[in-house]
Amino acid sequence: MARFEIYVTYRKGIFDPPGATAERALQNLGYAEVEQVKIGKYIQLEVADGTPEARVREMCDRLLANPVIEDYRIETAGEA
Amino acid sequence: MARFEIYVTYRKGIFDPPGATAERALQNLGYAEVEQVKIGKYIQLEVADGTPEARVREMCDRLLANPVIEDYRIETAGEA
Amino acid sequence: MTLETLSPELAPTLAVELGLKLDEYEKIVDILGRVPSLTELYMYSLMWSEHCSYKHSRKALRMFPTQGDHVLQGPGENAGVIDVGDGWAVAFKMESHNHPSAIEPYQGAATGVGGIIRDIFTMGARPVASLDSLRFGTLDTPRQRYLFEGAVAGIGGYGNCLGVPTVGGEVYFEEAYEGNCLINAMALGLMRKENLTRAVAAGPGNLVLLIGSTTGRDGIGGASTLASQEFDEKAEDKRPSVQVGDPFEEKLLIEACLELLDAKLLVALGDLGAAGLTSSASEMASRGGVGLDIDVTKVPQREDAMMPFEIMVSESQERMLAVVTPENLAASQAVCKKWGLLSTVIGTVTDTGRFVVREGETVVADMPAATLAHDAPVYDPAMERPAYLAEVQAFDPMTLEHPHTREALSATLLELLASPNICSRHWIWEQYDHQVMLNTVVLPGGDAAVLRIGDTGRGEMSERGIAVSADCNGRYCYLDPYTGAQIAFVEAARNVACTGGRPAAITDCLNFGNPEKPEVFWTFHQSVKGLADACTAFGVPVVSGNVSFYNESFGQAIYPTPTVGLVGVLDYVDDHCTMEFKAEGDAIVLLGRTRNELGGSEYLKVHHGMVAGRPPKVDLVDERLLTELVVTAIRTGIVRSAHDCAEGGLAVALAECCIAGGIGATVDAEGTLPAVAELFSESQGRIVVTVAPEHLGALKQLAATHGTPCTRIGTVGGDRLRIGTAADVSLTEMRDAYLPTLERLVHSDETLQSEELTDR
Amino acid sequence: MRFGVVTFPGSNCEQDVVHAVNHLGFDAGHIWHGDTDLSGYDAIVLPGGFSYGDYIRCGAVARFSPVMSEIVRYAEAGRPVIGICNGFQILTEAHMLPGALLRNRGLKFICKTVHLRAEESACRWLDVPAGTVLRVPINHNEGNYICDDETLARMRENGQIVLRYCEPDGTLAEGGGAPNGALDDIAGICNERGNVFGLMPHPERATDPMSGGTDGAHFFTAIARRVAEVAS
Ligand SMILES: Nc1ncnc2c1ncn2[C@@H]1O[C@H](COP(=O)(O)OP(=O)(O)O)[C@@H](O)[C@H]1O
Ligand SMILES: [Mg+2]
Repeated sequence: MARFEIYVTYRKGIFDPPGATAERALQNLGYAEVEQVKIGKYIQLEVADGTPEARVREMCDRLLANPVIEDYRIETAGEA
Repeated sequence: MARFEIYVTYRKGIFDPPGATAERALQNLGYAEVEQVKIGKYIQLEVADGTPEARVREMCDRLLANPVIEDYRIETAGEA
Repeated sequence: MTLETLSPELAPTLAVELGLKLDEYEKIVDILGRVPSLTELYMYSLMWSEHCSYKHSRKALRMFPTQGDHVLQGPGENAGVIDVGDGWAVAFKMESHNHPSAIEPYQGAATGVGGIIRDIFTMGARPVASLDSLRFGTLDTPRQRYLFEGAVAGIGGYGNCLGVPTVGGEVYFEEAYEGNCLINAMALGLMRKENLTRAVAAGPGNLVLLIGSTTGRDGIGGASTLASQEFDEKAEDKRPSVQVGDPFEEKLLIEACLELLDAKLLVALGDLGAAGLTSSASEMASRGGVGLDIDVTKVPQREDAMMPFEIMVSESQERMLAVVTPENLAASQAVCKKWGLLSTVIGTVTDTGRFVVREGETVVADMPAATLAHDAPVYDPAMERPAYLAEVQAFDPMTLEHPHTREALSATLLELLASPNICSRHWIWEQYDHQVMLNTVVLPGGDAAVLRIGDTGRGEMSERGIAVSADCNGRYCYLDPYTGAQIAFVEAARNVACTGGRPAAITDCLNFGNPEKPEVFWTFHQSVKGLADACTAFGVPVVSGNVSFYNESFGQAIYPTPTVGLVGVLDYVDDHCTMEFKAEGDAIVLLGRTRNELGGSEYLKVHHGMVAGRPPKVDLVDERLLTELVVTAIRTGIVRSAHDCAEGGLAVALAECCIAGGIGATVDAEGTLPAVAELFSESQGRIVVTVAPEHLGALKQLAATHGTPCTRIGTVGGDRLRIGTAADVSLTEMRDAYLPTLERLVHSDETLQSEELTDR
Repeated sequence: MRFGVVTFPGSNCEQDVVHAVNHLGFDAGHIWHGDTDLSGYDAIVLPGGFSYGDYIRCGAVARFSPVMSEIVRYAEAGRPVIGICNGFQILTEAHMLPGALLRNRGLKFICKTVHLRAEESACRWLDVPAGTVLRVPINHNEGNYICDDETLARMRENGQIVLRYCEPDGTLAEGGGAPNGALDDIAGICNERGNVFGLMPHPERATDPMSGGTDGAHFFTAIARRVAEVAS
């Protein structure tokens, strides 16, 4: 079994409502040091051994991320 | 400015409906090699220089993660 | 192969750890004729917990009237069912999810909705509405705001996804709920009478089919253990038992189960709630007088190495249990597959009357099925009138200094309109889909929600409607549990009557502290008696309900809170009435009489910071006549608006009618009582109605035949509310006080839920 | 005139649309997401709800349903396709309409009746004069419309912006009046050709005076009228 980790973030310029709200909330809670919060998705994918990254990329392009608003990055987390 | 990255995942034993749905959807799309999908949060935090990790941990406990059902891991992403 | 039992030395200790008392353990040994196995002990401990067995409340509940011509199913099934005419029946029930919500408000409230909805479609009814009854501490701490915001988000998050409208509810903020919030969820379902289904297993040789989600360790000993123990700092340790709801799976379950029932493919259907498979299976078996043989290895599991007892008591959500004949298995599984649901045969119905659990070949439990559901001990807890009552009841509000100038009284009125217990709740219901299914005729914000009866999807609409309201003022119950419980009932009845609904039946959710404390049990007993007497006087039966004990934190019980969910019927839904003032020149009439009753009032709390005195008196005969009068007046079309007087008294009721209608009113204060009592007394048995001037005579005549006092007190018009010389406020002032309170309080900081940050 | 209303797993407004359309005197039928036969339908409606629980992203899974490829073909033939709420989200995920719908700015689900202004647009399924104000309920958690500047400019030029959230008198609120934070107060858009129309508000909830008013009727009657025109 192989593992991939996928990080999905909003594209630059796209307003991130949960991130913006969390940012304000933290500041209101007294964390004045907070400058920016962005909230994306952290996807852990377990696939059959030998699955090439290109295949995972395809899953991202088709389903796991929306290219209109999101970027993503794939990392190999090795065999499990 | 310092950057932290936070990975929030469901605690072991907690059911992850979005992950389960993504898993089935990918399999239905023909990705038979998919064995498991888990979907968590990927939080990018920008804070003032010198903010200690303990402080970030506190933010996670209070707001960014829900300790009742979620675990999290913090990584220092260095100065930006 | 013989069953592996526990060691006789160890078993009693484990039993106690699982919450059983030693004599209860002895009783199990008696029933089995031997020491139980681990699995058996777990199963008994959950089924005999307070939550599942009602062992402390069962006797008292016998006081409730449960019969009536229109009752199709009384207490004892997953939900009560009444006949509402033209072949339609309504199933409804209310249930608590207090303890899980205190640990995790979003998921606790969400899974509370999920559970009550399953109770409804189990009966063969399509869920058509839900309501929520909520209690928190005052909103001045982040913790309370977090709980409140989280519970509302969770209720919406679950119900909205299902496409079941949340049409009403209630919420109070009181110090007494600070350490133990209350989340009660009520659901209603609609069906054709002939589709009523019961969870009764039958037919040896038939198959037991588990439908829906996989089984995990989540919620092992969840609801049932949580709800049967006091709630204190140890709560933190119980965290992992919280479950995450999956409303999407539940939506699929609703559709699949209704399709299965419609096609008459099932022998029986039950939901898995507290105590999971154990409870669902043993109740089905004991109702049918049959046995069951279940193999836990067949249960689809989402975690490794689960023990048989874990599988049997897991409270994983969104699962249903069905009994099917072998001939109908394939067709049933095809329906499940169509909806994307797992369905697995996990056992068979037997004629032995025994509940046998195996792990493959190994028998891990073997007991008389009916003993789990029915042989739990029944207690007669000691009772004692609480000492505090004499003191609080002796207080006379008239010994206080009251505002008496027009300025001061007007300011007090605005202060009351802005009180969190009175102000507009739109911040809540705007987070709930309250319109889906297109049957919500009176939206949240009125006295009761009104729904059309019919199946919009199939175009089978009737002319009928139902009205529903959930009510309970815990403060009154604290000051006098007997009277307080009756007020919960009569207020719900008035609310329903104000929309044109004739009270038909109730469900209840009785929230109390530790019943093993004589003072707490006394308040419970008094409340049940009060409620039972009210139901009897109205000829309105109790068809379902729920008891939630151990609502305490640090030894302090909540206010006794017997919430009433009342359903009324409108023969012609077109005739429904709403509360807002409609037209300039209409006569404003007060039905009923104001007395000097400021005990337990919102005025006393808001203005003087006190919860004391005696609650308002209740005259059940007058109340019943009043509701009959209003229903008749609405049906004959002479009444243009109706709104009952509740918290805040006449002045607040009038203000609410003005705000809702966007129009003012000029009213004469009657003048015999002190001004503060005229305005803010919370006397029961009062409804404010408006009529066109030409109908005033007809209304007076009708009132006379009911023996109800009927006084014209003013006229609709203008953009101010003037009440004699006592108060004078503008519409804008009233709106500014009434509308923004909740949002302002919640957003005084960001009380975000981690769930809300999730964009999965 | 026969509307075809698609049911995805998790849809929850399909019955409502059928009921509303019937109430207005038109015929309607249900289309299962696994079906591929659209013959006999004069217009396709993707209804509201939470297809696949709205997990991953709203509409992300539903757009792969077998029925969707047929709907793409149906739309390419210039025939009417309307996405309401979740249906709108599915249409953007399927790239049949530009942009995307994000979480509401306040992170709260919103259910209430709002005012909408009909814009001068290429949309063929709304035949009220531009500037008309309609009262229609909204009911969503992800109605915060977004697209890049270039797309917005192009949509303006092509008349693809159909409905905008407005004040009761039809004016736009200063600094944005969309309850969900939508870009440019956008509540509904269409494709360049004007035959694929997505909107967040629920017109089916406003077709009966007893439950929600009648302003939503325009949407369905306009389609019926245009379809009849084409047929004759
Ligand atoms: N938690 C809630 N959820 C949904 N609706 C609510 C809730 N609380 C109150 N409401 C609605 O607000 C209106 C006023 O509630 P309430 O003040 O309890 O009325 P009343 O005093 O007439 O019982 C009712 O329509 C009620 O259904
Ligand atoms: Mg009322």
